[in-house]
Amino acid sequence: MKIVVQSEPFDLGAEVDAMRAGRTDIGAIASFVGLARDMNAGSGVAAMTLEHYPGMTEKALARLVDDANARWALLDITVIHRIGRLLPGDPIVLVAVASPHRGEAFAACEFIKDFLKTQAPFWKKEETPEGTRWVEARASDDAAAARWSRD
Amino acid sequence: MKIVVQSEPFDLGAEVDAMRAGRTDIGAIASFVGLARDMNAGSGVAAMTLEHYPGMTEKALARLVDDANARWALLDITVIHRIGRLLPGDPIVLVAVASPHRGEAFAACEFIKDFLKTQAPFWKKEETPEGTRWVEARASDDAAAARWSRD
Amino acid sequence: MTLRIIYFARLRERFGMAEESLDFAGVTAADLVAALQVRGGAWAEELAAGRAFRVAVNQDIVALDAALPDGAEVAIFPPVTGG
Amino acid sequence: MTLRIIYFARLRERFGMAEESLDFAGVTAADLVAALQVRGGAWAEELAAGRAFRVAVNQDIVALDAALPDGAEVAIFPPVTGG
Repeated sequence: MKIVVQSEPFDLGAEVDAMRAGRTDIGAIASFVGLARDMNAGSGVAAMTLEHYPGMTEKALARLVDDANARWALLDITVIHRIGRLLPGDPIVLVAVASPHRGEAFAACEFIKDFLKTQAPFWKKEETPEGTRWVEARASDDAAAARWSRD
Repeated sequence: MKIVVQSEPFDLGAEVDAMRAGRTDIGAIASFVGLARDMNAGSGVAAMTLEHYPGMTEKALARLVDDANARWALLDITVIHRIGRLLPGDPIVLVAVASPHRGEAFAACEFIKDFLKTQAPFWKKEETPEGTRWVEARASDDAAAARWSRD
Repeated sequence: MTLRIIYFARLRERFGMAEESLDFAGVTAADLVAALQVRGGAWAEELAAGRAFRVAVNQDIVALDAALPDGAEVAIFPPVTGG
Repeated sequence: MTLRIIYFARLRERFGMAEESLDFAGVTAADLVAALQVRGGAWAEELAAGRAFRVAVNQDIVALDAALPDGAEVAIFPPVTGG
């Protein structure tokens, strides 16, 4: 398991290669890269700055990874989230999950991504032609996370 | 869109970097790598050989990609499937989907992966201590594909 | 009509051939399967009712009641197992 | 009791401070929020009933009826928007 918050870019290929190095028990690695877009809520975005809550961020991500491990038979998980100022096209977040089977890898990757959006203390501020603005949380993100609840 | 059947290894990082090069409209890239395992159906697997139906394979994959594009707002798709003899730990298949939004990228990636398992004419033959054997199709693969049907 | 018939994977191995050219007097894919079953042995076994195999005509999977056009490339193979 | 209170993102900017140390006579997170609202201005606005904000105690998000332990690190912030 690897959980990192960093300002530097990450390398998807290197991270996935590290997960599978020397192993022959992995059947599937599902991964997700979120990128900064040039457009949000109808405005051009020239840049964004990601703020976080040091300490709690790592704790929240570790809990998410634990939850995923408790729900599915997984072999490895990597989560990397960037902070600081990012330009459109820059990668923001990487989630990669290795499992013996593809179904579990996919489900766990999407689970982590969905809860990261609603549980991990990161906030985005965008620079637009109308000035800077804090991104508002979206109800659709809560809905995406809620579909994982077990009744 | 990129669809390739090849015996050579592929490079996940390079493929995903190529998808996002010079673009600022991608919000998410979901990807999937399927790997050869050392174990299947209770037996050790020393190696596997992938056979395919040249011509129909490319056609079936192109149709899958078209279907995904028709269902979701996607920006790019890459599908690479290897053929020939592979060892445990070797990557077999890569599916990567770029979209403005994460939900679409994930859904389309999983859709392509599920139908590839049931629609694309590839067959695996495994080398085990008990001899070589053709892998049998699994009902769970049909079930995974069937969940995408629109009633 | 004349058909080009190709076999893959386990069927290719069991039939001992990768492809053949066949003069065919029937109409549908089911007629072709019946004509091949008559050969007996592996043909009768692998193409028996209830066995899982697929038929593609000109590289599209078809149902057994599909009509075969003259000159068609007909492929017969086990359920696929790639990915 | 004494609390260390930290603010993030829009709340940090609107309150004009990243953190403060506070002597607090109440019991729950709701009591703390009420005590901050009394300051008026941005405090009253941002922490009004119906506004979306989160409270974390010692780095775990809690409900407003959670009791605050002495010496706690209490964070107040907008709904998160990372990922």
